[in-house]
Amino acid sequence: MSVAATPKVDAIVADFPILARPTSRGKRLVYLDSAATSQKPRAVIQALVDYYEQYNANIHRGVYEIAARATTEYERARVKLARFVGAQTSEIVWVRNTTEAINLVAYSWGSSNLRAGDALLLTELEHHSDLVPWQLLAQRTGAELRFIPVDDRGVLVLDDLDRLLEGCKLVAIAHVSNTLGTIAPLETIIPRAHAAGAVVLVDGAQGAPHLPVDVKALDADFYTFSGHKMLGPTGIGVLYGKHDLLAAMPPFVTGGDMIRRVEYAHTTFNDPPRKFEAGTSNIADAIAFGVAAEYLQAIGMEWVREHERILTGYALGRLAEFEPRGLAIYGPRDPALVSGVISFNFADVHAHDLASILDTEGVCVRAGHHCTMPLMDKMGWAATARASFYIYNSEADVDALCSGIEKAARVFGV
Amino acid sequence: MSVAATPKVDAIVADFPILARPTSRGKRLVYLDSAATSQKPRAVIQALVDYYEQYNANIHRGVYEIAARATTEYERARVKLARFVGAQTSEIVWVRNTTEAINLVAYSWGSSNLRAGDALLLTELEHHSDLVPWQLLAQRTGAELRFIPVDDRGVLVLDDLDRLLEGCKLVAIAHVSNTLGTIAPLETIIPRAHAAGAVVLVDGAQGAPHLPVDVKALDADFYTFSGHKMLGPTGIGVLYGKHDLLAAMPPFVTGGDMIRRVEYAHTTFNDPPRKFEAGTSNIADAIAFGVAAEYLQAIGMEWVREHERILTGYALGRLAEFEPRGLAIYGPRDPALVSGVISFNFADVHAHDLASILDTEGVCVRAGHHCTMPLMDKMGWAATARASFYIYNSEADVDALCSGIEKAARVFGV
Amino acid sequence: MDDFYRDYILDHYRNPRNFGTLERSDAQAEDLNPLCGDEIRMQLKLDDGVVEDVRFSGKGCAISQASASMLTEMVKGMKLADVAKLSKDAVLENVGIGISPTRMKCAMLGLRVLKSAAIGELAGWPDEE
Amino acid sequence: MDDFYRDYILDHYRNPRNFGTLERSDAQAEDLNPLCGDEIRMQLKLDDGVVEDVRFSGKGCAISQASASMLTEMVKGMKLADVAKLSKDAVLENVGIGISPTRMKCAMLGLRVLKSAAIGELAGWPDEE
Ligand SMILES: Cc1ncc(COP(=O)(O)O)c(C=O)c1O
Ligand SMILES: Cc1ncc(COP(=O)(O)O)c(C=O)c1O
Repeated sequence: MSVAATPKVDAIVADFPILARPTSRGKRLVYLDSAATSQKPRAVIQALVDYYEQYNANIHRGVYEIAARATTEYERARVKLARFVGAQTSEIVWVRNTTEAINLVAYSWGSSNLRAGDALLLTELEHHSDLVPWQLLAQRTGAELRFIPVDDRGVLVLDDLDRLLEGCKLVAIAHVSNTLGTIAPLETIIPRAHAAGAVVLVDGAQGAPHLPVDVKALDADFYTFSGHKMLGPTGIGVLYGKHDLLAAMPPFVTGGDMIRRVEYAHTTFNDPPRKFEAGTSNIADAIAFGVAAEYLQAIGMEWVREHERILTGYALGRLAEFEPRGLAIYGPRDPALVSGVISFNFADVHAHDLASILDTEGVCVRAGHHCTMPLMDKMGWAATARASFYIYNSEADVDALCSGIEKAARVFGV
Repeated sequence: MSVAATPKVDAIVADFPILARPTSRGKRLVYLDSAATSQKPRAVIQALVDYYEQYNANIHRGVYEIAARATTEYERARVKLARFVGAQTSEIVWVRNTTEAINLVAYSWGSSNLRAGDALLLTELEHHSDLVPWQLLAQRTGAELRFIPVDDRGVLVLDDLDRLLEGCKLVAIAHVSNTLGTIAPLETIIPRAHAAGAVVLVDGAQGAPHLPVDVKALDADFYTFSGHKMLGPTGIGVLYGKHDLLAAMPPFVTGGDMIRRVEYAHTTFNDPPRKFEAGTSNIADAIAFGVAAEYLQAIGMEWVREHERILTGYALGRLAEFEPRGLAIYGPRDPALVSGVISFNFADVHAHDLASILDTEGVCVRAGHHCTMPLMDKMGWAATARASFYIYNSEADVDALCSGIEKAARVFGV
Repeated sequence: MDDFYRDYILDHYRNPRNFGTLERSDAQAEDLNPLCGDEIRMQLKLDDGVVEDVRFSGKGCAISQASASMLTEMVKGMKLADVAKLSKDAVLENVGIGISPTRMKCAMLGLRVLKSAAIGELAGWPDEE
Repeated sequence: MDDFYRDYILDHYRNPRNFGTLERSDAQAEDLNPLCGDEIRMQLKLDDGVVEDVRFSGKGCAISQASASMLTEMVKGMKLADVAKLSKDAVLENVGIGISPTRMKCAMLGLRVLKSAAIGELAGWPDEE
């Protein structure tokens, strides 16, 4: 029996209230869009309710009982996230999402470390959130943007890496591509980037939810991820940064709660991570994110990876059955190289139309450019349909996807 | 019968689950710290649960049913907030909190409109969140920071306003002081600032929750506020900006979802408000904030203001009874001039000690500098205790505060 | 939604009418749906304020392409002033039933571009930035 | 928490021991609790590695001021090396029971400043920035 079919998945599914609700057409909800955002287990939702019903209060400065509890739970969540990625607690900065984390580094680290003539190295796979902030930083500073190319399967081509790293101050790279699922060879790239004197930001939006991550073992300088993609609520994410880097960086968003002393003309700032957390934090969602991280750790990230590998393998096999009728699978065909993401197109059925038809069967997939327009242009794809898997998906979900594709074939006469 | 004692308050209290929970010492929770963060009615908490249990999905790009519902509810929340302050929908930008909203304006509007030699005008009352971002902007641009002074009751002194406005490009001013409750005479300041050619940002963190606000009638150029201070969840707030100003401003945080077209070397941005909302939004909290705004509108902001005015008057009277024993009340004594905030100190009992003793009686007040260190320094107060009121407070809560002060008097032998 | 994909829709999708480009046009506009990347360009040839010929080009889903195709058939011979006033409902009547709210932007892309071409021509385009 | 405010605590708060400043000191440090604004400065006079005299100054709540005051009594005559190793528990034993977690920072402010003075002196201060 494959991991994907173990009773564990049934038990997991039972933890997710939304998966028990049929769609308006009475279909089972087959949620294959976790790369966009994941569903939430009951424990995470309950953490929000508990906070608001039992101890909602502003943190850090409160003397009274519920403020003390809120502060404790909020800081405890930071400890949980630190453990989740193998960091020190003071290296975990709460942000809204991956996008804000990357912007924080681009503004704060970027503006104080980058000069005209320096280079920034990205990859051709990057999500807009790991591209646009660097474009603007390059414009502001006069730095040059370079890209590690991808081959036609979306695998990074490292042949020219040393040349690309010359004069490079920062490398920003997705741990996992959200469009193709390809896993970046960080263990190769990071040491070589460091040898060339660059710091490395890993966009872990699709890494932390799906792979075991140890930022110290990776030796990433920055690692960014979003709660909502890993069972947590919307509105909360993490910037991990090495302590010395964070300590040397100027603040980004400023205001209440990140200061040491304020005078009318001058301010001294608190130490990291507080230095980067201005104003009232997203207290409830940080606490609930801590519960999500605990939930994942209880399942085991090794299991998560293995489950997705097996399920992706199964899905690649089932989708291949449609290839004679014009289904095209993008990205590597080897489940060892990809996290649980498959992008594809079916004959002349546009991805949006395919997604609409799948929706009538309760199957949720994403269609479009997946916030990687340049990659789509390069590859010559107008849009793709994307199925992405998580801990609550099973082979039955893949089968539902395939029945949906059959229906599209009927409707479109393919 | 006073407004503060009407059955309406009892009905409101019944909507707030946390207010029905006794403290660990078995005391009734007397929550007098709404200026820090407000409590949340059941409807707001339920909105979060509904989202996560019924239609959690990423927005805007989703084709399937739950994504469509999430998008609709999220954008409907924006409409509710626009109505709440009398703005157009496209003028409502979702942010994390007031602090981020002010930073957005300081970075985006500030960096493209301010030059060395220009002036920025604040007041001596400002919260750190409406001071530190401007200090840093002034440093970056070489602009001069000026302050509208306050008298020893914390009332703004406008005698020199025209001189202060000379060469001034932006005025940033708290609608209501979080430390003293004083309401700024915006109807005087804004037209004169406009006449002098300055744009006006109103820090409405304490305005929107407590006073009827119509941004068009005020003619504010920017108005910023936080959901968590007005019955909404943590992690969501609003920047209101006049459409033409927002349209002319460069983006601040950049990445997915705020773009029109991205190429490897260049990006064109979406229109406001989306231009300013990068990455996955705080979808759940935005929707719940919409519910909070509806809840307040159903009660009526005129009623909220009147309720707080009466309650503040009652509290000022009750606190005055302690004056012979050394209680000092700061800020104006006229409830018409203040929103529901009273700062005070009692004899030689330090504010923190007072707050700790009040906590033993279930009474939650804030103690410290309230993120207004410069004001505290100017006034010569090391710290103050602050009681702040909201819709769920009643005269019984004020009485509990006073019993708590009696207890402090006994403990400290005052 | 599956009701939407009728034969005549698929026919317009696969055999779009008035597809291509005019070498010289009197009014034109293009736009893209930033959410999905669908693009449409509309060109109009006018004769005394009346649409004499029309072409569209672009790429996208069946909904956006078929509605654009059907729209071009509808506006031939129409007064430009009437094109500028075309309503959402007019398009919806044309394409038929069953468009879900998420796909409305797809269905309206052609109309938006066409109206923008017509309104621009009527108003005189402002100087390009 | 109300148990905390015993007579001897209030006595230390209102009549702090070793309060004031030394004109010349061998080691000193100051810090503030950024959450509440409480400030404490500690000065030490040393004789052959032993605390001969100590003064503190600052302002703050009964907890921070009384704990600092009691601490100064405790360290007179102590070896500087032992001051540098003083533990949280030593202070807590000294001030008595009942400090809630929210107020722990207040109770520890004096200790933090004192240890920073001692450690700095033992290590030799790095050049000031
Ligand atoms: C007047 C004022 N401005 C700004 C803020 C900052 O609000 P937030 O912490 O929600 O960003 C506050 C809240 O404490 C406030 O009272
Ligand atoms: C690889 C990658 N990077 C960045 C992001 C942005 O994440 P968020 O929208 O949570 O900021 C995403 C999410 O779509 C992603 O998949």
